[in-house]
Amino acid sequence: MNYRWDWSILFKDTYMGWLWSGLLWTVIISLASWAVALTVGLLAGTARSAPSRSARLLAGIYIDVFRNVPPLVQLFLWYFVLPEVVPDSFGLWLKRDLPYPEIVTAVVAIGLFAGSRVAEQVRAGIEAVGAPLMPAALATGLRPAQAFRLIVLPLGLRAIVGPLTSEFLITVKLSSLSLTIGVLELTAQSRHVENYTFQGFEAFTFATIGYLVIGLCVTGLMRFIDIRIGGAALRKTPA
Amino acid sequence: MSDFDWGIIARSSAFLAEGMALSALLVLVATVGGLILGFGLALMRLSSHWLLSVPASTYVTVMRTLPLVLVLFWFYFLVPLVIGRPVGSLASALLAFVLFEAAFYCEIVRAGISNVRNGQSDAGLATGLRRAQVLRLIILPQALRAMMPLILNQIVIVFQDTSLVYVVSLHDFLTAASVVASRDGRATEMYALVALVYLAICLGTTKAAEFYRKGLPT
Amino acid sequence: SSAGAQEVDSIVKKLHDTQTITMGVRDALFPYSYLDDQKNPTGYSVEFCTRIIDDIKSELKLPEIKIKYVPVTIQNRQALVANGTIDLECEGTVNTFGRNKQVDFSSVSYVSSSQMLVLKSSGIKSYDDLNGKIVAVATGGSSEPDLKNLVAEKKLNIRILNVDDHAAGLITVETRRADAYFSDNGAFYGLIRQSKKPDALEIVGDEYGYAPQGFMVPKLNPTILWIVNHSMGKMFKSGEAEALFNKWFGQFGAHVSPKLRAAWSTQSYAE
Amino acid sequence: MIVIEDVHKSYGNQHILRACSATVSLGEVVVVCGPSGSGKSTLIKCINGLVPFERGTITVDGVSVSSPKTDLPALRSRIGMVFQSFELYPHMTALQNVSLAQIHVLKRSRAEADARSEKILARVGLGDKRDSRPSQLSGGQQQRVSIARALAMDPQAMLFDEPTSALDPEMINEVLEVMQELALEGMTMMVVTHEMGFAQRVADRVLFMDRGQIVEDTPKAQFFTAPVSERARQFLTNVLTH
Amino acid sequence: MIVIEDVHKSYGNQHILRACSATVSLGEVVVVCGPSGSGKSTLIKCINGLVPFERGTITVDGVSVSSPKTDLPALRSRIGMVFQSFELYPHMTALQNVSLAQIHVLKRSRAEADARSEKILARVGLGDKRDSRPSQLSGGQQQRVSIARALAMDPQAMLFDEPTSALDPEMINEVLEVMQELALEGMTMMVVTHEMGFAQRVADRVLFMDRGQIVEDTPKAQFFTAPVSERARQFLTNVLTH
Ligand SMILES: Nc1ncnc2c1ncn2[C@@H]1O[C@H](COP(=O)(O)OP(=O)(O)OP(=O)(O)O)[C@@H](O)[C@H]1O
Ligand SMILES: Nc1ncnc2c1ncn2[C@@H]1O[C@H](COP(=O)(O)OP(=O)(O)OP(=O)(O)O)[C@@H](O)[C@H]1O
Ligand SMILES: [Mg+2]
Ligand SMILES: [Mg+2]
Repeated sequence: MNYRWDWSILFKDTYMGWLWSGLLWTVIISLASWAVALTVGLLAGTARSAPSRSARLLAGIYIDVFRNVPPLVQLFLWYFVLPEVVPDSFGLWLKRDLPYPEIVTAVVAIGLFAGSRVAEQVRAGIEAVGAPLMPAALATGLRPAQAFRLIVLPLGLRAIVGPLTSEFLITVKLSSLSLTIGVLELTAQSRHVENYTFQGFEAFTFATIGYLVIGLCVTGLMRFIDIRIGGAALRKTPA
Repeated sequence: MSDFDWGIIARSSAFLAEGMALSALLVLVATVGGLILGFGLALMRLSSHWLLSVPASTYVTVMRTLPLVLVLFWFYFLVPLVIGRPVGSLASALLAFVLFEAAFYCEIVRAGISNVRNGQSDAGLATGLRRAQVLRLIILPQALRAMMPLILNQIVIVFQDTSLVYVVSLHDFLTAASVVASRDGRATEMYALVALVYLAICLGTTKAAEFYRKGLPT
Repeated sequence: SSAGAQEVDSIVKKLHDTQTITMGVRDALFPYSYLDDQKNPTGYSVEFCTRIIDDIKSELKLPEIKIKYVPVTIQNRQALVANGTIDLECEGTVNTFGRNKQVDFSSVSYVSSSQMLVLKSSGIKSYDDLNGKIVAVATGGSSEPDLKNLVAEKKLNIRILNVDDHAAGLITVETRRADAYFSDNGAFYGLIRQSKKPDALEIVGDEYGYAPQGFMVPKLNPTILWIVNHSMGKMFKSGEAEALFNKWFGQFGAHVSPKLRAAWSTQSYAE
Repeated sequence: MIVIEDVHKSYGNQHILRACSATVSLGEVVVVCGPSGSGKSTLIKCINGLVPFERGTITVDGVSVSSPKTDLPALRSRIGMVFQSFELYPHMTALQNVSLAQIHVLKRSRAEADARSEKILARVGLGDKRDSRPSQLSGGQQQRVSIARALAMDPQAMLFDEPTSALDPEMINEVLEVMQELALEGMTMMVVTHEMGFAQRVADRVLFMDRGQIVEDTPKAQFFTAPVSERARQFLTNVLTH
Repeated sequence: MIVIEDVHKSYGNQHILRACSATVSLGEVVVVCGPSGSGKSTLIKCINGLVPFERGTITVDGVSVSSPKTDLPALRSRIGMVFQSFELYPHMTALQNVSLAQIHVLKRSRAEADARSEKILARVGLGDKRDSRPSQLSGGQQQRVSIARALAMDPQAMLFDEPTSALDPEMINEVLEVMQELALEGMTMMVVTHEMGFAQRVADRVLFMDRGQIVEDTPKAQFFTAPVSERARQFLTNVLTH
């Protein structure tokens, strides 16, 4: 292998600046998409077990559609197609006047995709762990809405902190898709540096470590939450 | 937006079909290769010897934390350097897919195997079967059934992931459509088509997985 | 392979052994290096290199050299040159300090400068018209630092939109997501040809920046590098280079720019 | 107190309950037994409306369970129910389990509810476990918390669905003792169980179910000495001999 | 036949078995009982090496279980084992369940194995169920298939780990009857169970375990009338009274 190592490029102001700003954008996009995903996923997942037929149907359609179209295609739809099919003035607003149009588009697209997956987890948690206690809760005289709010939902959510960790990690990884619409996040910046310096090893190593550290932080944070609310115990001992 | 021109789909269908063929090839190779490698990794992870289990679990953790796009870049850049030959984007993408998906299939196989009750292996051993026999005759057939829906779901994810080979200039289905979209300025029609095709295939597979899961004895 | 790449003049040795040279080409970098309708590599850089290879043949006194074309992309081109897979990479890669650490560059084949691609209807004629506008620029290209310098120099107030490649740059301008695509002008010719409404587009602004391009050769091949530069020098002097230029860029009304002419003059030989 | 009249229930085209009729009067203890799958759980869940049924009526204290005008939650709060697998809320302490419905259904203040819960936990012998989670309790203890949860609502009747069959043999007694005390204090009870010892000690009447029908509704003494149906006789032999 | 001497076993720093010693002679039926978690299952699994132990020795027919030179699979094939939760292979029919180890361990031909399996299935009263899957069988039937699976290997001894405690009360008898027959035919048996009726009928001796120790190893008659330890007395009261 004929390759000249030069780790110093990672410490040159320009390239270091690029890589760190990429890391920062990755974190920002990940957190923002995760916030969207959690909100939407919680609503849709809950709606899946709602008494209203139309709410269940609507949530079901959302989950089926958003889970089954590749996130990259969704990103393209939001970015390239949406502005062209809405009225011209609104399309131009989307393309030009929306603050940070690429970032917002990426957050919406990734958030809604991840949200559909979170919704599935929420539904599964409610069905597997929360719902079996419904009869017991009803039998004490709680109204269905109360039983859901006080028992079924809290239990269902506690049980899925573990699976949600995976979804959080997936969301972080999805943030790299935004490079295809020109967001200079971590992967894009590492490629950027490679392009300028031909020092691909060093640049990709930086990105790899960046993702690993983010991943470890996410896993650690979620595990901390899981322990605090006793989620693991819920999954092991059948309630 | 100008008027829709759905004829564009018919005119570019041969080109799109080539893209779909590449996507299918990627899915096939990634799934078969990923399953084989993943199976080995899973056995390593389940081993009680740390020399086997620690490397396997490290590998899985790293692969699961990295975005596929980055892994694709890594291999695209690394493979020619290491083997000193141009391998083309396809070979490096195939390699990246197999190695990447192996981490996920490893977790599926592991879940499938640990899902089989401990008592089953006790029961097999107690009748005098050897460990390998227990694995082959009792654990695996049951694990495979439990794994089927998970494997189907993973195939959906792999299929969705194939759209990423765009970044190493391979023409998968989505990229083929992108090319037509920008060549003829027909982004709306092409991306709508792509979304529908993916939706139909993935939703069909997802529903099949759900159906299969419901039919499983618990 | 790996070990072979470490020795000096490995390409010469290989040429003597196999009479084959590998040329790195691009599939769609019109008009530098692309595949024609019959899928044969052609273009300004490819023809340039073909003549260089003729000179290699006579310098090394080989009866014949077969050319093996290897398609490369932006991402793998340097790895393939660095590890010796490709002996001569023929498209026009901008020669930078950093890149010189990994590979060697030939004399200047082309000097690109940055300009703007805009819709005629936008009314943009010069950089001063850019204030308050959105300007697209390709990530990783040589225009990106140019744009930063330009903004600092002219104290422009613009929003920069990063795009992944030239095609995306064209789309952003056509869909009015950006008002101008700031890029190396060599790429504009291909883009305009590709556009559905070429008449609506226009190249404006003064040529900005200096991005000398050359052909890449693996390190530790002084003999080949010397022959390549020698051959190019002869072509610069004889006018052959200019004829090639006119053949490929003349159709767009382009002429050898003063910067390119200066580079060529410096790198050619006296009688 | 509880009047069941001609109740029919199907799942799909499977007829699970057929023409079931029975009454439980105030202060009576009725034991329900029968082979697995005969519909015992289904019947008992019909009584507080957890399982809707197609035909017939069930009234509790004169209030019809199936009438759309009935306030089901209110009715349920007056009937305690204990399940085979305890069904405690695993994310709450024993005390919180017992207090929850008092606070949200009876609108007691937290302090009031907790005071009452402590009293009832002490009564079932778990005064020292108020802050334990269900996962830290043995099966017998969990089931006693679950009885306390029902009792805390001051129910007028209690339904039990195989309260001891998920328990280790040694723990069965501690639960049966609590139930026996309740019975002796005059609580109206309907108990699905295979503990024939318990039935012999405290039941007033025994209902025997087979394939969705109540085939036997006899006073205790007669059930154990001279059951009417062949199926009940066979069942008794099987359950009593081992 | 089975000699257990000073066996110790820990999981982590939890001492699960402490200094356990006992023998089961040829043709003897030994019942093991004791509170939940006292180590009964662990002890019985040590005997055929399913659970490795740290100290002490266990020999079966003179062969040490823990010696690294022992061919464990061969030894296990000579000891039948029946589990609380049946552990039938759900992807095979009853016949295939019974034939599998005969084919792969005893190297019988499929035809030979199947013939033998049919005979044994008939013997446990399931001649007509050879092609049923476990999921199509009741609990009692599944447990009888599982006994047949062990018997098909012509074992010299049989180990049972609570074979009836996962069964509906009505089905307990059909399993106990099969076991009783085995005992009467002179099979060497070690049975963990809480079915004291069964113990009274067929046991020669009773082992009582508490917190990892064998606190009582007495002939049946004495165990039921005058157990040595206080804990065993309390256990008996609890298990026998309800
Ligand atoms: N939700 C349901 N959907 C379909 N069938 C059901 C449902 N619940 C119960 N059944 C069926 O109804 C029948 C009676 O069930 P039930 O639980 O009332 O019996 P049981 O007498 O309580 O039996 P066990 O002693 O096993 O608890 C069974 O055949 C069961 O399979
Ligand atoms: N694999 C294991 N890892 C850690 N601890 C274990 C394991 N298996 C059993 N134990 C512990 O060993 C102790 C004895 O378990 P064992 O199953 O032998 O008891 P038992 O007498 O059979 O109880 P039961 O009547 O509930 O079946 C228990 O405290 C149990 O928690
Ligand atoms: Mg029941
Ligand atoms: Mg046990």
